[in-house]
Amino acid sequence: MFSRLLIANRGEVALRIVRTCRALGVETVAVYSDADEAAPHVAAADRAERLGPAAPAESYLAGARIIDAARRAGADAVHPGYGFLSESAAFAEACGQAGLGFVGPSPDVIGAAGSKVDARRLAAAAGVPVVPGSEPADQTLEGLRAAVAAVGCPALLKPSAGGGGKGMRVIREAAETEAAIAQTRREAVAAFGDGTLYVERHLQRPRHIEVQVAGDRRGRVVHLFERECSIQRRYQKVIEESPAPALPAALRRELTAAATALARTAGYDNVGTVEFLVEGAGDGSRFYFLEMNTRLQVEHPVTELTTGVDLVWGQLEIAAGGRLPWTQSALRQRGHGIECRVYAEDPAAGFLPQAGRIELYREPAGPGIRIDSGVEEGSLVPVQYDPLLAKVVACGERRDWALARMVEALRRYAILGVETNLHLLLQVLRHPRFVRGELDTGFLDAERDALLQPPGGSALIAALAVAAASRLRGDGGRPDTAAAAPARASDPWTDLPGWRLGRP
Amino acid sequence: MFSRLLIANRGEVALRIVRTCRALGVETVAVYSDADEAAPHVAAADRAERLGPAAPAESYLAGARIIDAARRAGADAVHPGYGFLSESAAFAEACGQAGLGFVGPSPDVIGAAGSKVDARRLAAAAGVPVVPGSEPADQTLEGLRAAVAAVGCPALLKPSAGGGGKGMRVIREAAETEAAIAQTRREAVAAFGDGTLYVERHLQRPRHIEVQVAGDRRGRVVHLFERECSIQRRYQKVIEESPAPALPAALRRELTAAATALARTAGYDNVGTVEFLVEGAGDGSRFYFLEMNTRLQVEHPVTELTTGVDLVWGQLEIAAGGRLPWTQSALRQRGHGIECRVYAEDPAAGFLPQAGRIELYREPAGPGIRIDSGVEEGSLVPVQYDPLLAKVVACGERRDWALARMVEALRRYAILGVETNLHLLLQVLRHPRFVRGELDTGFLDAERDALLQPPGGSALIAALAVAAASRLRGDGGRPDTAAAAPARASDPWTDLPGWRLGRP
Amino acid sequence: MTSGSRRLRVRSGTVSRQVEVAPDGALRVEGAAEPVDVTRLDRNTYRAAVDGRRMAVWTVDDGDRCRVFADGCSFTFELDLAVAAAARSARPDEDAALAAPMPATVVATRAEPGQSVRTGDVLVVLEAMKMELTIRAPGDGVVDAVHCRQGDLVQPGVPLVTMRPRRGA
Amino acid sequence: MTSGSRRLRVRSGTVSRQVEVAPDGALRVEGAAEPVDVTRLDRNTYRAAVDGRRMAVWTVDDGDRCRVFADGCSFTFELDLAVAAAARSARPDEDAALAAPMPATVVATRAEPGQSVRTGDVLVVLEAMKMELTIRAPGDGVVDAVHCRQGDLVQPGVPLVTMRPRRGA
Repeated sequence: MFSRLLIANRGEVALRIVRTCRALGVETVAVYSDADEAAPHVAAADRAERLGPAAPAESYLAGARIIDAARRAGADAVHPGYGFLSESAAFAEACGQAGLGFVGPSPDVIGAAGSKVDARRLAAAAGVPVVPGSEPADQTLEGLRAAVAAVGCPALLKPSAGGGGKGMRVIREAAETEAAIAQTRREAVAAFGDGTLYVERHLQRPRHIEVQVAGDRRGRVVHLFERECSIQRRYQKVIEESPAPALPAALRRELTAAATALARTAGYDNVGTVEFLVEGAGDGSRFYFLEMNTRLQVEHPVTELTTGVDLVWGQLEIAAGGRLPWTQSALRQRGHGIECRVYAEDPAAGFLPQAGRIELYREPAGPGIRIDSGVEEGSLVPVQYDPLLAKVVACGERRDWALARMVEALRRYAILGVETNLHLLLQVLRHPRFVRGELDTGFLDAERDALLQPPGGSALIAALAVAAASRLRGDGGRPDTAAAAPARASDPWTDLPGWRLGRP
Repeated sequence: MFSRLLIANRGEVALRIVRTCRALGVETVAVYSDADEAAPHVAAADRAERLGPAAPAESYLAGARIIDAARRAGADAVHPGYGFLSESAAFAEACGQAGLGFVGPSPDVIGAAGSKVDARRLAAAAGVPVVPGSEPADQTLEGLRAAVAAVGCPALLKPSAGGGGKGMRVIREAAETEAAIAQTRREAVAAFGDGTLYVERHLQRPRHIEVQVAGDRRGRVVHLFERECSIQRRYQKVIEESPAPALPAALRRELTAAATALARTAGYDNVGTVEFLVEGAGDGSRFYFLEMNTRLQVEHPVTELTTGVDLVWGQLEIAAGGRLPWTQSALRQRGHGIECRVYAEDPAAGFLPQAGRIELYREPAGPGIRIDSGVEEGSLVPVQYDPLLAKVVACGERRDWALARMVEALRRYAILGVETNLHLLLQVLRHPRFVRGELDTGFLDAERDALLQPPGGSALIAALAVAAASRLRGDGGRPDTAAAAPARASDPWTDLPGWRLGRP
Repeated sequence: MTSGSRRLRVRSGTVSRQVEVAPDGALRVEGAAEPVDVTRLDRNTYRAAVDGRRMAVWTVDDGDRCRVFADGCSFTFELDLAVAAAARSARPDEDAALAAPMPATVVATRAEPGQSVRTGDVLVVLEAMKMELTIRAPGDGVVDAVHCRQGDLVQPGVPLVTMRPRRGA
Repeated sequence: MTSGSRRLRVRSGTVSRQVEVAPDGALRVEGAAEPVDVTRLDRNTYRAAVDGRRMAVWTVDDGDRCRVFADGCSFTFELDLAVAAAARSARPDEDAALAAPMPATVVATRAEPGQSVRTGDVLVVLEAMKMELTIRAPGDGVVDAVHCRQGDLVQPGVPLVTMRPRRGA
């Protein structure tokens, strides 16, 4: 096992990794940008090294600085977390050249999975179906028209160099093709400097189901079952669960077999995820390989709660050259796990990320509730990074039971100071379609109006009453720091009409 | 299901029950004594009713007051928790007569399990071995001598009317019999007003292993595997785990079969525990029925984490007339669970209970950690009740992994204001015998000196440095309430020699 | 309204409700059937019972606003003792005179005689004790007169704006 | 010791260690090989690095005592600036004069001339600002003279007790 691990990340995932390291007796080194000097992940680690200014390019994306920090701190390995450099083959390579263990698969596996073309080739080699589509060698209007005709309409046109849904455009009818190509190419050139386009079949409100896999350097591969991640906004997951609701047993077997075959073909040698899109329902379902993520997934706790494993421990064991700590026959799904991502964002304003200071922060707790958070009371949520504040994970014997525990936890997850998506999450959890497990990736868009209803009822009544009580009693101060702040004298306006303190 | 449940208890167990009720949508009614008006369990419930003064006899043991409170609050059922009235057949009966559901087995089952003689009779009828012993009809010196000879030395002499280890005495050789009888009888008369003595075989450093069972009113019975509870002080459990370490599979089968047989024979109709003493190791092990607890056990979370069930949900389902929600074939132990009871007590002073105000309180969190607590920062720990502050429960894929998580959680469980047993717990968890799983009920006494070593090393160095830093910077105030307290002016002594503020 | 009661107008986005606090502490929220029972548990935590069912509510002041979290929902409220002027009088449709609560400098006037205004509209902006203060319309109505100009130093109690409620509003 | 450093004696039960705080904030704990690096994270939370390894440490004042939690262990410390008197002088064996820090009333004297005392022994008990204050021996030594009696009102800076260190102690 490693003796001192540098965690090249921030926020909840850095803290998550620290926790496993503590239990393993592995020392941890945090890194931080100037925006994160006082962040919880820095306080939690055994050592900490500054990287640079807040901008990701100068801190968490600055591979050379991270490797320097590892050298300074005497670390013998680097865990990239997710996002940032976690899927950079070049960074994994650089770690190896610097004599540092890299907690992830080998650079060539990362490289292959990261390339759309190579990944599709791997899938095909493993006999895993891919969404019909191609990057036509002939990128003229004619060539692209032929490609659209080959997959049929609706078709999806996307920049080959892109990712994360950026610049994608749906062609509903053949007649739209020409205009769509022109527009998509313009955007592709603007965004990625490369106008090459990719054409694929556009699936109708598919489900996003992914399979957790793990392999070691001895060629052993297991899967740790599936996760349903169909509740998405702007191609980003919001709620994930395992097992996937109403997934036919035969389809689960096919999905997990496909994922293991792909991992085996790729020589996959750490923990990773194979993502699929599933179209149709019941026996008529078909699935297609979407992509392979060569890192710890944000939603990994859902798998940890239902299978009972510690995936970060597995990552470290394998990266340190150890054996895959799990055998397929001993792995079982038990109960139901669900994760809600709590973002600092304003759902009503198109999920606009929010930054600011968390003035009040109270985490709920209870049987079956796990919270992986990266903030605390007083934390500043910086504008530079992903606005994920925390993940609430609930498990229970049955799905309805896990949902009930989740609802109760979110109802008591008091966060004030920045807008969050807590109310939206609760609206989804209580939506009849969601409760019935009728999920697809279009859910959030389709139900948008119902989900964005402003809160009312007894919550509003209680909040109004407490606001009035607190103001009249003049005691609703800021927590903790209140002692340091000069106390406001008696509020002169409370006995006078027409008055409000503050900016107009 | 019930619609409004009164929880006739306090502290962590009351909060534990509230949490399941919230997820089930069952309204909760807290009860409280004057010592608990501001206690967390009162704040957490949907409604709250005062019982009376702090003394248990006037509050949590005052059955009639509790039933009155249930009537006032419109509750339709009562959950007794553990301790207090949880094993009072009379209270269960009174609830029934008041038209209230009682969350526990029927009064006759409670009555039978609560009587030593009836319980042994039940065990015998179920074919479960009991510790050889008897209450001789002939209570003269001759009669008792014969009883001692029948079980052999060492024998245990105990007041028939007693409980909890009070007045028990070991007879190591036959020659000690006469003196022991005289002394034990004197104490029995003094303590219980009844000099009747009971003689049984004295087991040599046995293990305490218990089996969780559950039955419904339709006669179905399952077990939920065992818990090892051998780490005890003054006959009270301190650390419990599941599975029991190094328990031969055959013995586990025998224990669980015995427990289910006993539950079936007793017509057991809720969640309960059958306790055994296990003597010897490996294939030479023998087990004896100890007692049957007709309530939720303090250590129930260990079973919840390893089997994935919610035992309080099961209790409510069954008490409301529903079916036992588990089938034996679907129940499986997975991973390892361990619980540490955090007490307000001074282990070095014979585990003397501590009372006072919790000045600072920070709960650790992380994957595989569950904390069931009954206090918060600012809580007063009253002298009138059990000094259990919280239970830390850790689970992991393997025992060593669960232990490591537990150690890391306890190291960061900051409680200041009252003495706790946290350091003792850590010493046990790190003790080589404990780590190897070599447990018996004499462990804590036998290893006392090693376990009570005062803390030193880097913890002491860090604490000394922080004490000095905090004092010199003059900023180590009380949390939260600091704003309300008058700020102390600049400390005059910090610049002067030979000075200390305070009482000599 | 009960004699001796205080009224607050609590606003958030499109929501604007009146909360009346009786001298005995009972809180009546406009639109709620029963008074709300509020107990303070610690600095920032309250317990509110709505129709007999209790819930934990957290709140924190954020400058002139009040942030509240209840039952999974967070709210940012602005509070005015807006309707108290009317309330003080037995005739709720009487003209309202709006005055400064302490010596202050007029930063800007935002109303003109005859102008129709809605509840919460800013009429005058003042500065005092390094804080910016706003005088807002206590209800829908029409401005009668503005008695101050930018730069004036105004004394407490002296009307700065008078307005009358909109008839039949 | 470094010039300008401050020293504290920190005691808990049988433990008594000296902590020296250099002007640059470096903390040297008696018995520790390296200085301890202490950073304050919030009101009650510190981070201490001992031999390069960091840990969270929590502390809270409890009257005259200081409670500290570190690494699963809780401590209750009493702190004295005991050895500072000797430290101020370039001659550490010079006689020490012990004075009140503010106007105070003598509640009791606990020392007599010629008496041998040990570090931390109470010499005089005072009361000021409704607090009880104690003057303790800054080191092992012999009491030279006691300059006050019970009931005296004493002024700051005026020696109450003079004592000399034990030779060769």
